[in-house]
Amino acid sequence: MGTDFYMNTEGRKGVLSWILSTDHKRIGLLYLYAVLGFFLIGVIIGLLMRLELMAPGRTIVNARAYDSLFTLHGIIMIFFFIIPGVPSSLGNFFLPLQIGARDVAFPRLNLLSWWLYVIAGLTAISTIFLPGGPPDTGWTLYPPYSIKTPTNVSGTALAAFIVGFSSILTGLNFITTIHRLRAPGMTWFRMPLFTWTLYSTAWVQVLATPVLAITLLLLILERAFGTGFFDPAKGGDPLMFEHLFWIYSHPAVYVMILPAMGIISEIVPTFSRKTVFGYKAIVFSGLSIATLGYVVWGHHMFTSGMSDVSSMVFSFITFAVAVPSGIKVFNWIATMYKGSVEIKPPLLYAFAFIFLFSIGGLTGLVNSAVATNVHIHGTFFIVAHFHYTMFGGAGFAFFTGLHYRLPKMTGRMYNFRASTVACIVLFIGFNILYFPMFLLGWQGMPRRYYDYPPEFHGNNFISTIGSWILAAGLLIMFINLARSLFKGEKAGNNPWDGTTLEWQVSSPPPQENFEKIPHITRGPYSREKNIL
Amino acid sequence: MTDKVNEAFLVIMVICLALLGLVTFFMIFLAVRYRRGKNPNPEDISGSLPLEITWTVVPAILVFIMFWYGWVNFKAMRTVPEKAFNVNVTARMWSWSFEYPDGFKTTTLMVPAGRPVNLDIISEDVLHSLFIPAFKIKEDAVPGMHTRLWFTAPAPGEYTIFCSEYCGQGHSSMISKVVAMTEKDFSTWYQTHGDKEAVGKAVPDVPKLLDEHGCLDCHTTDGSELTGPSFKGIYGRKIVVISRGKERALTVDDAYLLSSVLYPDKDIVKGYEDIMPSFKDELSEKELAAIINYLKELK
Amino acid sequence: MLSMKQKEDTRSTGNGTLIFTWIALLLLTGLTVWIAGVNTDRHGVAVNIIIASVKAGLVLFVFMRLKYESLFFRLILLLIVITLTAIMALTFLDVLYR
Amino acid sequence: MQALVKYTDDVDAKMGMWLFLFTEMLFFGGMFLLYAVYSTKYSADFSGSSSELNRVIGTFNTLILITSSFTAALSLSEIKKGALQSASICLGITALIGIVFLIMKYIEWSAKIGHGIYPGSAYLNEMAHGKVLFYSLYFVMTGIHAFHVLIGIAVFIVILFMLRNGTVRENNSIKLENAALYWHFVDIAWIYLFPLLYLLR
Repeated sequence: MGTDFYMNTEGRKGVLSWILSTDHKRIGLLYLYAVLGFFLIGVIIGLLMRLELMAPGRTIVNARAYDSLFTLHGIIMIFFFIIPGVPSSLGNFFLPLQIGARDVAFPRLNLLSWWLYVIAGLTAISTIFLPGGPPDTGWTLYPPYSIKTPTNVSGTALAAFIVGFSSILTGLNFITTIHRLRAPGMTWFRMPLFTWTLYSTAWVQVLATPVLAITLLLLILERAFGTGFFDPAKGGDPLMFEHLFWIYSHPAVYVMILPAMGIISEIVPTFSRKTVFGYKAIVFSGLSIATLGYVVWGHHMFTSGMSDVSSMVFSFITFAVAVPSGIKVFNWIATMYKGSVEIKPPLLYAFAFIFLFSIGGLTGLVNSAVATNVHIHGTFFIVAHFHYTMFGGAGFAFFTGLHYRLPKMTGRMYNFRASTVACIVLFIGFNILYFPMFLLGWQGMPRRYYDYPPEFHGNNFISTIGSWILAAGLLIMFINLARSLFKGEKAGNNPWDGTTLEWQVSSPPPQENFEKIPHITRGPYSREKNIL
Repeated sequence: MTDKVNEAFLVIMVICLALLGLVTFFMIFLAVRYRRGKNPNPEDISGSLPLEITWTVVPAILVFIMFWYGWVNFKAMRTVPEKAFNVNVTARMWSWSFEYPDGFKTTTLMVPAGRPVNLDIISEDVLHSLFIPAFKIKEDAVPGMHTRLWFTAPAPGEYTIFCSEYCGQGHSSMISKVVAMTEKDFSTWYQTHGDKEAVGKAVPDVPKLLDEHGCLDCHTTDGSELTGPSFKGIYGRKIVVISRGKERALTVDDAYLLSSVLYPDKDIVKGYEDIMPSFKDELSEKELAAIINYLKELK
Repeated sequence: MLSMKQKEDTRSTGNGTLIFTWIALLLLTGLTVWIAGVNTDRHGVAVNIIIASVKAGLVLFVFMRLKYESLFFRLILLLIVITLTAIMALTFLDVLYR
Repeated sequence: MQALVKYTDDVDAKMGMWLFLFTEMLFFGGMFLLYAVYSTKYSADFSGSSSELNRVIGTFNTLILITSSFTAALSLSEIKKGALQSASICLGITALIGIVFLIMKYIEWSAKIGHGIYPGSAYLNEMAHGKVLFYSLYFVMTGIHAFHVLIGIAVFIVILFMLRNGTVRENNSIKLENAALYWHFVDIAWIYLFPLLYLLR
């Protein structure tokens, strides 16, 4: 195995030394492998969907199967890839290292949350094989359709419920860790920005996920007993489900994007060899995104029949969230000013992130304006927009983080040329895949369409070609990273000349992280003499 | 409608493209200008308050402008002009039904061009959304709740209607159209359709009935498969059904056909799903008899 | 932070305070039932919600020892209350004006 | 490995517990939101149905649950003084009251179900929409609350064993303290459920 690099076995052997380990580094790696596994499944489903949409009419599957494909793609990518992606894998591994702690506050809870995640994932996958078949509701599970359909909606809701539990446990673990286990001298404003974003993210996880839990539970009860909460035939209001669902699911978007922003906030200063521009501005913008992000959910409902007053208020707050997001982008770019910029793979991926995320964010403004939303809501414009933010944003940031931190996690370095090629192929494929969707949406092609009129053929065809290029890029990138586990050169303790604590220990980090708990005397990106 | 959406879109797009250009330009420019080869010794700059304030306040003003355009134009789109022509819309899996003030129903939306049309929308089963891309408007059809939407067709012609809220297997085929006619053509149509309806009542036109009630969205008449079994050769077909969880075999006869239209959840043909709505209150006895006769003949 | 770590929280609430709180809670429950019996309109419900909040406050601060905890816990409690209020208010913005 | 576990202290554990309780508050908050919306929409039906509930049992359950909260707090106060015996007794009483609470709940539910009133029943579905929703909310909210009570009782029984074998003692009472915190939260949830469900008229 290419995973022997990490020594702490706690007296167990083989697989058990992993799946029963309470060490945050092992759990972080476990999460990493599991998350990548689900990502792979999601990508394959996505490719199948694109293949189906390559031409009008039936291409490879029937309508029923296609409906399940996009549902599973959404459920897996959102609940099992992006939401746990950065915080649970990279976050688990690096949070204690960055604040100078030996582990998270509740190591056993940490292991439990990984187990819950795996159980939830298996539950979600099992719906495919159980009688009733995979769900066909879309990941939003809107009633009354989700009440009426005979497919395994309850199983899917249960899976999301369990993974929500896992998310809550991770969140409260991180909050407690950051509050209680910082090394002496590690004041709040000496905390690395990645840790800061994990902190904001953890709060969103703790505050929003319970609402999803109760919503899904009520949906399951609705299907099992006919409680009628969301069934108009019994007086229930389907719009209440939409409210409850988005009260969680919009903040969830920030669970995905905030840690991504944290990764970028560390990489730009490291590769510019200077401190970050506007540290406090970045910190407070992250906190205000987390706060405001909690009260904008209604922008998913502008055409749902919600009151016009709500539309106005939600539209306004949504526009307000754009400001702190902009602040972050401006600060990253300003960080390079008078720096000494060296474009190594992590920075290249970060540049791709900034460009793609800017497109995603800016087209978000088109969605937030009520008048334009009325046209593009529920069309491929939305599909393009959230793939630019979720995949071009959170996904690319995850790749960025992997390229930045994998040498620390494994002690081995990947091939630079291959990762540069992968980045360029990914970037090109991504834009060919998703940009035509903006055009399709503006032309009026609704999303979740199995079949479409001929006028949409051209752009759909181009988009499918793009999906293959993107897949090729992913293949090059992952082969290169996997190869480094076995054949990579020794990376050294600080290959990027990083300044935060994790770069001061060996690669891979020792069992107890720090022989002696460090005493912090400087800011996270200060280039003064190191502490250890 | 289109101009309202376009106006807001234009304002937002110009601002967005300017910002994207700015960000991309500076990203590339700074990375090249301060590359390590050229600038080996970085200067440690940790921030600038005036800059932070600038790029907080300026975007804040910009987003407020964008919000304002979005909201004002939306408001205009929500204010129905007086003397609008009212049509009641009913959505169901997976067809649209349009009811005019005199009670007449069609499956395509007939409107006079140039006159505002106000739609009162409701759904019978699950969420749908009435979307007319040409006019850049949409509104969900919600069961148990009336929603509204209005538009003015600019010129005579046909405009597609999509369903843009996912509603099951027939979602992408839930397509209809707006047929806009000149005032004169429209009033001729509107005055004469009543007679046709009277004629239709005497001898039900079954293909039209099947189309209007959405039967053909799931059942074909040519033997090909959709969501439900095909009508072709259905009479006398030997089938296996699931009734209250138990399988049983039967031959399709008059009684079975009648029962599956009125109580579709009683016997589900094996391999199909229990999703057909009941048509108990929708079809008259005469119409039912005509439909069953029609199916008998459909070999 | 590590330097502030403490092993055990030894501050103990006196049994007298606990008994007093308990009796207060019982009396408030009686009051709630009485109000519901006398006052049958919506105001009665509103008053009862307020009384319930007083009871919840007693449980939080005395039984759950929030009065001994650091400011942080109280701030989070406030945060939760604000969050719930915001959710309710924004949802009612739709429900009431639909 | 033991070294790493000991790395954290009681204050950490308590903070984790409080954070968990805050998520519980939001979990119940979702149901209260539904309650608020539907009781506004169908206020007449809600107060009508509320008067059909057994107010005597409701009041009795409220009083004993408050009492159990008191004995839980007393148990913690006793253990901090080192009075392990009386702490155990108080804890036992708390768990017992929890069981009585559940028995009363069972009686109450059976009566309703005996009358054909439960979510999805044909009899209930014939009634006005507001009544259907009220009873659904009643069963779901009290059901989820009762589930929490059940968990609390189980936790207390485990703690009682820990008191026996000395795992929980005067200078290591955090497990008892966290269990008591959880129980108090369950009590608070009921304090709100009681007037909302039983006392609308």
